[in-house]
Amino acid sequence: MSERYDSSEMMTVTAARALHNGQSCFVGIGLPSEAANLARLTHAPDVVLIYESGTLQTKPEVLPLSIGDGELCETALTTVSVPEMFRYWVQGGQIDVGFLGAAQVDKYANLNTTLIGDYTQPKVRLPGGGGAPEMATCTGEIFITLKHSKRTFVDAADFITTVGFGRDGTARDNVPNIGRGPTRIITDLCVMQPDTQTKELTVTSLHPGVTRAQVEEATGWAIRFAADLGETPEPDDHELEVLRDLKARTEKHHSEA
Amino acid sequence: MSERYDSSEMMTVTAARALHNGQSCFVGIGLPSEAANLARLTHAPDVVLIYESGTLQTKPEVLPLSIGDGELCETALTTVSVPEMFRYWVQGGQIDVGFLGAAQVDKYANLNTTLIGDYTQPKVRLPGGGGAPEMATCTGEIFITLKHSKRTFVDAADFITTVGFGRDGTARDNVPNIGRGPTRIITDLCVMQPDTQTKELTVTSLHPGVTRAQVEEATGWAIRFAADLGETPEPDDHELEVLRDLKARTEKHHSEA
Amino acid sequence: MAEFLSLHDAVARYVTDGATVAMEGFTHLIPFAAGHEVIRQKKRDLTLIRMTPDLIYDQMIGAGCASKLIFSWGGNPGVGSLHRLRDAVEKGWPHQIEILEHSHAAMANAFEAGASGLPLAVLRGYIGSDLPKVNDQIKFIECPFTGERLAAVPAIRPDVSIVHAQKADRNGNVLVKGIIGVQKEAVLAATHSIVTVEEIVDELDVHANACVIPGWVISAVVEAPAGAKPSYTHGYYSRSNKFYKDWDAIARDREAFTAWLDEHVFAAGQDNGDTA
Amino acid sequence: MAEFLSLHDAVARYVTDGATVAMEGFTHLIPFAAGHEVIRQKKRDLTLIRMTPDLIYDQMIGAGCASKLIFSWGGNPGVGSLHRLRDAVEKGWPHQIEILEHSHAAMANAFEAGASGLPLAVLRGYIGSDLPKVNDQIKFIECPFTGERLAAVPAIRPDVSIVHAQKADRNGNVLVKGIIGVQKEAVLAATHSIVTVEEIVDELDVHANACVIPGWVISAVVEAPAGAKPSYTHGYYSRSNKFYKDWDAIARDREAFTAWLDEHVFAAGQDNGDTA
Repeated sequence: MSERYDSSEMMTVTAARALHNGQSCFVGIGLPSEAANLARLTHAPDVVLIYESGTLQTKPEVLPLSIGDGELCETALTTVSVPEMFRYWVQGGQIDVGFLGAAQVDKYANLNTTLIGDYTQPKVRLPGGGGAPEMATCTGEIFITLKHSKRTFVDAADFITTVGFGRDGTARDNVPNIGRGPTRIITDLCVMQPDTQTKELTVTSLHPGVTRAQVEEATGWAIRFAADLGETPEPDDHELEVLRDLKARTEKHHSEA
Repeated sequence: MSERYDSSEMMTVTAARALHNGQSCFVGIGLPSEAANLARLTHAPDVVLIYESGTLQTKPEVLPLSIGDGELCETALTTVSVPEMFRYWVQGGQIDVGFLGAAQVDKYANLNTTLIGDYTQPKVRLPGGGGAPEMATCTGEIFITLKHSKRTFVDAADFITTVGFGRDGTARDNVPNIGRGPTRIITDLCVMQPDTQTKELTVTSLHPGVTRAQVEEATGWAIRFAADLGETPEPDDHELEVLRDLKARTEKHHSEA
Repeated sequence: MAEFLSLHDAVARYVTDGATVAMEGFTHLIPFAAGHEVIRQKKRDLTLIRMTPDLIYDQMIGAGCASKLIFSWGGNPGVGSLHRLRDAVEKGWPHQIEILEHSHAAMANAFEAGASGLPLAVLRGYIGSDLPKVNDQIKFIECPFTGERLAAVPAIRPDVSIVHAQKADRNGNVLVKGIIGVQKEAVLAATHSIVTVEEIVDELDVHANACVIPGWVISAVVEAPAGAKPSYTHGYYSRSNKFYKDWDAIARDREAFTAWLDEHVFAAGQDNGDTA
Repeated sequence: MAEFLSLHDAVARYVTDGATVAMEGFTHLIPFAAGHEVIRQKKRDLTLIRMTPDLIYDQMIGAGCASKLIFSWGGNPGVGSLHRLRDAVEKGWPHQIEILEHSHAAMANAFEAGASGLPLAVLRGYIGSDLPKVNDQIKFIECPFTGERLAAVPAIRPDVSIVHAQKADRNGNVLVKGIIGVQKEAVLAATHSIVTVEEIVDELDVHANACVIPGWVISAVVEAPAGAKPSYTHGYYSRSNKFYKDWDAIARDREAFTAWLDEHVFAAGQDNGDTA
């Protein structure tokens, strides 16, 4: 790892670069929001950011703490009702990319944000589905970003809140009107993509300085690596500067009230 | 008939009096609109007028020529989309009274605004259903106002665009979530109401100076008269003055552009 | 992302012969300029969708553009019949057209379902009406929770929707204001969309919950001042009630109609932004 | 027609023990003042409906008001868990509560269906999710036109909905502005409704297509300044992010929570418009 940046920054910049200028992106709170706004403030000024609170094409100065911060509405092109958001915009197929986080991701990119353990006797109760279950099926594709650890990357999710490719990789086969699902998972160690045949998550590039062993150690199944495994390009100075400014502004803003 | 007013005025004033202050009323264009606005300008200042163009609680200075005149929007509390109008306001059960006209009304208060003759080879093609079919079933009750003639009051409608009580009077029996349907038909000769048992339209009051024979002559079936047949109260001077002012304002306004 | 095109080019590109076309605007904001351009370009075999065909479709049907009409109220508001529509339906002039007839509630729901990406709309509708007997697109389903019988109609998904609005900004974001009808739904439900506007401005200058259609869901934005006349644009000009009344006599007669069309549509040519 | 009541009287009249209650507001305009009044009046056995239970339901659940929760995302936004909700679900304190869990899309559609007077909402939802396995209210239907399998959920029809808004006029017409969430739908879907507002004004002074809820569909309007704090009211005051963060420590501990409740809800009493 370089001294210019840390692994969180590497993750966020890589996630940001996944978004193209002009795409419409449904943004989850937290890491996805950080990455999507970084994209907007760097290479993708015309990326359209949409939050499930109904704020369309928003350009927040600071990152929102919640999905419904006033900032999102004040800087949006327009704000619609939540039923309209889910009916016209998500289900209506107007969104290119859904950008999500998760508590657990499994081998077939299924997401769990419901609970750890058994449903009736949970070990840990998590917040639940929110906007994710339909975002994962109604948008063109899904990007997922979260930190890499054995606790988060598990062989099989305790509960499939939001489908990736199902228990056996075939959940999207022959389903009409469904998006491509998770096409890219960006962690602090690497980038993973579903195998084109089996849909099993496979490492396609390692971040600079990260070893295969580190990824294997942090993954709850026997993770595979692509034949043409690459190295993820490093953040440039401009990206790092914009990201740090954004985070500093955000921290200052949210500590004020 | 008095010299103070003509039969059209008698009809409109009687129709207006059917509305109570504070009721919400979905207003059809033409005679219903005239009656509903007269009610608002006389005994029912807080009647809530709703037009299918999405204008809620509107207070037009002049009668609209079309269902979507700018006047309706400019004087409304708020204007919603047409899907919202039919979903939240009509189907949502927020409307007490639907006030309709028709080309044909039959013995069981079914309305035809589709065509005269056969569907595939119509003698006369009429405009069609518009908002009426669902207004007649989703609102609390329906008032109908139109001129009395053998051409309009027929034994059985050529086409049931909008159900009253069906071909045999039983169309609303055991149907869940349905309004009471037509409770009052106001013509230039009389007021009719459905028989409580058979639902056949029955004259409950004759306008001053109108004879049973006149009504029988103008009705396309053997019309019955209620046992306690009354005389419709006459318009008072204030109602007539307000109505004439409204019509004069309206005529002046619509001849201008 | 919306492209700024001339009316000629937008219609030429997106309204193809045989297409399913929805031109919406509920009395307000009826896209007459675009309708006349469709007539001038002699588009044929269109399936025309509109809750209230109004004069715009009366003109297009009379000009021979349509092979089918899907509608829910086909009159000249406050005046009477649409004579060109009736002549086509009743006498096959200039040729026979097929009609598919709904209630307003069903069509509004079908546009809403189209915008919502659903294949069907479910409504409490058509109870006791004869319309389901003459429209095989009306079906009934049973609610799995209550057993209630509800109507179902197919979602409307036009090949192209055309609407008129007050203004667009330089990114093609559009403000619709006043009686907003089903315009937003028509645009969102369609594969392609053309929005004609009174003017293009630097800033829309709107409040938080205005009816704004983002540029990135619109195919083409066209500057077409007075593009809704003889209908009206709230904040710009009023409806010409006189024209609506005068239309009755013009449309009643095939020759008078043809003469009107020649003079006011064909000879008039495009009066806005032709780059062709 | 809306009646102007004190918060005490509105809650006393419409929130009855055992009722199904929806208190909506999507991050914005959360009706905290009303929630505290429900706690003070020791309402019990409520079925609480809310897309995001947030701190308001964490407090009400911790105070023992609820027997059931219907929700779609149960966290403290940007902070972490709702500890009172978790304590009730995982350890039965102060008593066990039942949960019924949806996605946001399904709940938003269910509110929309409730407002639309329908018994069900149909959506393209829950594909591949385990949620239908643990929520027996999620069913599937087949589209009669395309054969597509679509999800169906029952419409939400609360006994009473409570929302907060910017202002009401003297006829009880209410303006909701900014992030409008499902407030309008919640009010229209409910048998009774209470709207708390920052202020009552002579004129709403709104543009044509603002989100206005007419007074005649509202049961009670209550003047409750700052009634959404620590959430926020667009145009009036900001969200107290600090309180949301501080809540984590308070709610984590039963005693700290009880002490907070005593001091800030019970001892504080009503701070607005009590006429009792």
